Amino acid sequence: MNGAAFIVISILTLAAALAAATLRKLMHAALSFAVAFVGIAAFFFLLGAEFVGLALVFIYIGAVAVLIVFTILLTRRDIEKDRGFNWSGVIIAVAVFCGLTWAILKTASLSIVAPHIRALTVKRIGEALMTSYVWPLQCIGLLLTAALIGALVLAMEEKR
Amino acid sequence: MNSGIITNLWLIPAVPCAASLAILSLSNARRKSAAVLAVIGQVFALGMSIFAFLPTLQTNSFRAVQNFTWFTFGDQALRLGFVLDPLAAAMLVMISLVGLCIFIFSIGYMAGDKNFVRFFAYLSFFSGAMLGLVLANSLLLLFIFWELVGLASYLLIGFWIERPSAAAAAKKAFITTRIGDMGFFLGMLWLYKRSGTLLFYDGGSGCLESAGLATLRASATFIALLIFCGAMGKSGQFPLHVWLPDAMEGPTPVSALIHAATMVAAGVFLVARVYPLFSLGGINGVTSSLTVVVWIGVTTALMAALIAIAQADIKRILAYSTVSQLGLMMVSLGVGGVAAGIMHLLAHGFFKALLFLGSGSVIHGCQGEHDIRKMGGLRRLMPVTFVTYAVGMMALSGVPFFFSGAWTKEEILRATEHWPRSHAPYFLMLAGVVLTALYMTRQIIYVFFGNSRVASERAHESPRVMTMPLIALAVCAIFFSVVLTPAWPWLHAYLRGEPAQFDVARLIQPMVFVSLVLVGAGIGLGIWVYRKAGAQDRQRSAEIDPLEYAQPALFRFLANKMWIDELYGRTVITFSWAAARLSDWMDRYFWDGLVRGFGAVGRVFAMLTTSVDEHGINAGVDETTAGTRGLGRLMSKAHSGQIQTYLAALAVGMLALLLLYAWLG
Amino acid sequence: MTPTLQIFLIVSAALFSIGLLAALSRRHAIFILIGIEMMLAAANLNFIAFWRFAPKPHQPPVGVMLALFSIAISAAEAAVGLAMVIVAYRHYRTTNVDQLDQLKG
Amino acid sequence: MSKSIDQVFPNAKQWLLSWLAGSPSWAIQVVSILTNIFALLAVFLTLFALISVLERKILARIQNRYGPNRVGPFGLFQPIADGIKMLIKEDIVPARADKIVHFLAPVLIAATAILTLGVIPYGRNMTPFTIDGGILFFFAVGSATELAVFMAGWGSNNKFSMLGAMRAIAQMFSYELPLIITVLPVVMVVGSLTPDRIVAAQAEYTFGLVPRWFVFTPWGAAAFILFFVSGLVESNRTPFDVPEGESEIVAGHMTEYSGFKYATFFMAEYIGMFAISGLGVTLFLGGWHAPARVLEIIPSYVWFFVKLSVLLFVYIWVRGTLPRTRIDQIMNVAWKFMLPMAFTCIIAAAVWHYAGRGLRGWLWSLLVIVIVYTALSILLDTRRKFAQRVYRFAE
Repeated sequence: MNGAAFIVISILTLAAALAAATLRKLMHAALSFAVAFVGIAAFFFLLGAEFVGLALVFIYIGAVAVLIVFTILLTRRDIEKDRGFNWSGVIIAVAVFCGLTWAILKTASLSIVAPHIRALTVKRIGEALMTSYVWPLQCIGLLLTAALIGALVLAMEEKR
Repeated sequence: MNSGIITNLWLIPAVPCAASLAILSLSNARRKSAAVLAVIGQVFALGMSIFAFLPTLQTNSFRAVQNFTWFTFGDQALRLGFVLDPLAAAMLVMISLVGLCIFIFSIGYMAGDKNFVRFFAYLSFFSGAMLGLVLANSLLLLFIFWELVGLASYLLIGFWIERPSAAAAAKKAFITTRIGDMGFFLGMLWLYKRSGTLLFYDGGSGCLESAGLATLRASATFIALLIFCGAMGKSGQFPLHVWLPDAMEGPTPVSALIHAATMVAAGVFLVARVYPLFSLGGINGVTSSLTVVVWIGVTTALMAALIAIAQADIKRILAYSTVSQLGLMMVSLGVGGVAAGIMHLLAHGFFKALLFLGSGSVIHGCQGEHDIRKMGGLRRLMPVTFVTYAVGMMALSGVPFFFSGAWTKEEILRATEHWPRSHAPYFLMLAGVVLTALYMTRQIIYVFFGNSRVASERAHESPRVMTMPLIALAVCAIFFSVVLTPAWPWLHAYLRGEPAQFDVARLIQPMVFVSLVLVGAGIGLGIWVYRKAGAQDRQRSAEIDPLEYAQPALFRFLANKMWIDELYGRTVITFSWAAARLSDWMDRYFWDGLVRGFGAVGRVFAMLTTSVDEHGINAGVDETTAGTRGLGRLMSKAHSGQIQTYLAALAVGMLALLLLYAWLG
Repeated sequence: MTPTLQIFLIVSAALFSIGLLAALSRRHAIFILIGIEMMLAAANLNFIAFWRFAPKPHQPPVGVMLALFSIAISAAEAAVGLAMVIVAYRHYRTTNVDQLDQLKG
Repeated sequence: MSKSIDQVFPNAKQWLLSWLAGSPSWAIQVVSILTNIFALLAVFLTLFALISVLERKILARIQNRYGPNRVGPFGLFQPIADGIKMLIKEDIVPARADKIVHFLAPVLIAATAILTLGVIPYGRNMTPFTIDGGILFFFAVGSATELAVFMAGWGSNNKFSMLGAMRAIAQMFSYELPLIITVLPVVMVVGSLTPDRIVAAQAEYTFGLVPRWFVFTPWGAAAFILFFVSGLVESNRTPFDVPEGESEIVAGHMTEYSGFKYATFFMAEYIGMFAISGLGVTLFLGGWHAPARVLEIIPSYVWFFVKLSVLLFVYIWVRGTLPRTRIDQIMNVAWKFMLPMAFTCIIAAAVWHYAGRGLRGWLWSLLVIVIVYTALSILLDTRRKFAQRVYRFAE
C-alpha cells in the first residue's frame, strides 16, 4: 500500500468534503460532494476493493449527485446563497472528531499494517452475493423498488 | 376409465356452478354470452353425465364412491363423498338432458326480459346444485345441495321481484320447505348420533350398509320419518304441498325445470336414496315408516288430482298434476316398488317438462295470459305446440303402448296391487288415473279446441328456439318407453341391478287392459263433460264451468284448493302470530321489567361509588394528572421541531457514550 | 511509510465529523442529506478498512458485502430524502429546516 | 512474422521501458502508464480529426454535394484548419455565469470520455488498463458525463443551456438502463466483467469459418441492436440529438461555449462515440479477433479498428439518413420497448446457456425473443403508432 497515494487521496477527500460542508454556493457544495466521493472511491481502490469503489462512483456520481443537483435546481428560489450557519454545530463536530480520534489512538490493537491477501475479484463478490448473501440481495432489490416508487409518489405533482 | 370418471365426478356440479359465477360477473347487456356460457356449462354436464352413465352399464349393481375428509374436529372427521350408481347415473342424465332443453327454451322465452343474464346465472346455479344433490354420497353433502337447490328455487320463483305475488310465493316456498327441512336436519343429527357417520356407502361402514344399519335398530323408523319430512316439503306432499302451486309465479321455464322435472323430484330421490333406512326390519317389505309414506302419497295424489279439475290457470293445473304424480311416486316407493317409482320419476321428468314448456309456449303465444277459459282454438294457430302438448298429455294420462308414462304408471299400479297391508291404495290409485285423464282432457279441450277467445285471437307459433326443445322432449317422452315396456324392462332391471331379458309375451297382461279402460274412461268422460265448453265463443268467455254448473259447492271447494291455505291461515299462522305477540309482550313487560329492576339497583350502587370516587380517589388522581401535564409541558419544550437540534442531541449522546467507554476502559 | 489501520480510521472519523458538521450547521435541507451521505460513506470506509486489515481473511468478504449493501441503502435513502425535500419545498416554499418546525412541542 | 507484427506495439513499449531497467518500480509504473495514456491520446485524437472530416465528407455525399475539399489533398487538412480557428477564437464567458462550473464542465466531460477509452482491448495484449471490473469502470466513469452536462447547463446561466442539459440528462438517464442491461447477458455468459476475458470468450470459430461472436446469437444480435441504439442516444447523435437541436434550443448545453471550450465539447462527444463503439466491438463483435481463422495473419489491432470504423460509418450514415425524433417518442421507446427487450435479452441468454449453447439453445433463445418482441409490438400497438403518417392538408 502506497503511503504517498494515501496522503494525496486523503487530502483530496477531506478538502472536498470540507468544501461540500462549508461552501456558500449550494451548487459548488454539491459538486464538491461528488469530488469527495471520488476520493472515497479512490480509498476503496487503495484498499483493494475495486468493485465497491466502482459501484460507489457509479451510484454517487452517476445517480445521487445528479439527483442532488436536480433538487437544487427544482428548489432554486430561496437558496442562491444559503446564509445561515450554525456555529454550535462546528463545536459538536470538532468534539466528536476529537473523541473519536482519541479513542482510535488509544486502542493499540489498531496500529497494524495490512496483511497480504488474495485479490478480491468481482467473481468472488458475485459468488458471495449469489450464495450466502442472496436473501439480503433480494431484500435490497425490494427496498430499492419501494424507494423508487415512494420517491416517485412523493415528488409527483399533487392534483388539485 | 372408471376410476377416472369417479375422481372427476365433482366436475359435474362444479362446471354449471362455475358457469353461474361467470355469468353473474357479466354485465346486464351481455345476453348472448350469458346464454352461451350457461348452455356450454349444461352441455358439459350432460356430456360428463353420459360419460358417467356408461360404466354403470357394464356391470350389474355398479357402485363406486369417492370419499374425502371435509374437516376434522377433535378426533372426529367429517367426511363427504360422491357416489355413482344406477340411481344417480339415471338421474344425472335425465336432469342434464331436460335441463339442457329448458335452457335452450328459456333463450326464446326470456328473450324480452331485462334480467336475462341474472336468470341464466340462477338457472346454471340451480342445475349445478341439483346435479350435486344427486351425486352426494353423504347425507350432509346431500343436505347442503338440498339447501342450495332450495335457495335457487327461492331466487327463481321470486325472479320477478317487482311483483308482490312472486315475492310472496318465493317466501312461502322457502318457509314451507324449511319446515320440512327442519325434520330432515333433526333426522340427520339423530342418524349421526346413532351411527357416527353420514356417508351412505363407505366400504361397508356407511350408514346405509349393514354395519351402519345394525346400529340403528328401532330408531330407524323415527329417523326415516324425520327425513321423510324433508322429502314431503321438497316434493310437495300433503300437508306441505301448498307452496308448489304458488311457485308458478316464477317464469315458466323455472316451473318446468324446478317444479316439475327436477327439484320436486328430489324428495322422491331422497326417499329412494335412503330406502334401506325405511325398509329396515320390515316384514314382507312393510314397515311403519313406509306405511306412512304410502298414505301420505295416496292422500296427496287424490287430493291434488281433484283440485286440478277445478283450476283455471294453465300452470296451476299442471302444478297440481305434478303434486298428484309425486304422490303416486311416493306410493310406489312406499309399497316397495322403488324401481317403478324412480322410473316414473324419470319418465315424468321428461313429459312434465314438455307440458310445462308447452304451456310456456302457449302463454308466450297468448301474450302472457294464464287463464285457460280465455284461450281456445290454438290447435290451428300453434300446430307444433299442439302436437307436442298432446304427446305430453297422453304420456301423463297414461295412454298405453306408445307413451312412457303409461308403462311406468302400470308398473306402479302392479306394485301397489300386491301390497300386503291393504288394497285401498290400489283402488284409490285407479281413481287417480281416471281423474288425471279427466283434468288433462279438460285442459286440452279448453286450450286447443273450439273457437278462439279473448286471449288467443292474435296467438302465433313460438320461435324455433322454443319449439325445438319441445320436439326433442316429445321424442324423448315417446322413445323413452322403449326401455320401459314389460317386454324388455331394461330400465327396471338396470335400476334393480339385474340383467334384462327380452320377452314379447309379457307385453300383453291384464294391467294393460285395466289401464286402457281407465284412461279411456277418463278421456271419454272429459270429452263428454267438456264437449260444449270448447265451443263457447269469445263473448261467453266467462261461461261457468260445466262441473260448476252441476255441483257448485263441490267446485268451489276444489277451486279454492280445499281451503287448505285458509286453514293454515286460521290455525298455524294465527298461532304463530299469537305466540309472537306473547313473546313480544313478555319481552316488553316481564323481562324488561326484570332488567330495569336490576338496573335500578345498579344505579343506586353507582351513585354511592360515584361520591366515593369524586371526593376520595379523584382528588389524588387529579393532582397526579396535573403534575404529569406540567412535566409534559416542560418536556415538550425540548421538541423544538428543529431537525438539527435533534441531530445535535444525537451527536452529543454519541460523545457521551464515547466518554463513558473511555471512563470504563 | 505504509498506512496503518489507525490512519484510515482517523481519516474516516474526520470524514464523519465533516458530515456531522454539514448536517448540523447548514440551514438548507439538502446539506443535511449531504452530511448524512458523508457519514455513511465514512462508515463504509471503516467497513472496507476493517475487512482489509483483518489478520485472517474472511470468506465471504463480510466487510465488502456490508459496504455494498450500505451503499445501496444510502442510495435509496438519498432518493427518498430528496423527494421529501422537493415536496417540503413545494408545500412550504422553503427548504430552510429552521422554518420546517410544525411539529414543535 | 505475423506474430511480431501483431505484437509490435507491446514490444515497442517493452523496449521503451527497458531503458529504465535500473529505476525504482514506481517510476517504471508511472512511465508505463504515461506511455499508455500518450498512445491512447495520440491515436484517438488523430482518429477524431480524421472522423470529423470524414463525417463531413460522407454526409456531403449522402446529401449529394462535395463537402470540404479545399484545405490539403481532398480537404484532409480541414481539421487542422478548424483547430487553429477554434484556438484563436475569443473565449466568451457570460457575465452572470457560474465561472468555475462553467470552466470545469468541458474539462470533466473530456476527461470522462477519455477515461472510458482506457479499458478497451485494442489488440492482443493491448489493453491500456486492465481492471478486474473493466465494464463497470466504463459505465461508472461514463455516468459522470451527465454531471458534466448538468454543470455546463447550470454554469452557463442560460435558459437554453439549462433546458438542453435537462433534456440531455433525461434521455441519457433513460437510455443508460437499456445500455447497461444489454451488456449484462454478455457478462453473464462470459462470467466476467473484464473486457479481455470477454474478447477471449469470442475467440473460437465454428468450422474454422464462422466466428463465435456474440452478435451471431439471437440474444446477442438483439442486445447489440439495443446497445447500438442506446449508444446513439448516449452520445447525443442524430436521430436523438434533441438536447442540442439547433432549430429548437440553439445548441443546448453548449450554447454559451465558444472557442476551445466548444471544441472540447465537440471532441468529447466524438470520443464518447468512439468509446461506445469500441465497447460494442468488444462485447458483441469479437473484439480484435479476425472474422475467419485464415484472416488471423492480419494483425489484431487492424481488425479492431476496422470494426470500429464500420460502426462509426453506421453512426454517420444514420445521421445522414434519419430525421430528429421528438423527446416524448425517445422516452416512450426507452421505457416501454427498450427496457423490456433488454430484460428479454438476459432471459434469452440464460435460455441459450441452459439449452447447451448449441443449435438448440440458438433456436430456443430466438423463440423467446420473437415471442416477447411480438407481444410487445401488439401491446404497444406499434402497427398503428408507427404507421406512415397521412398528411391530409399538406399535399
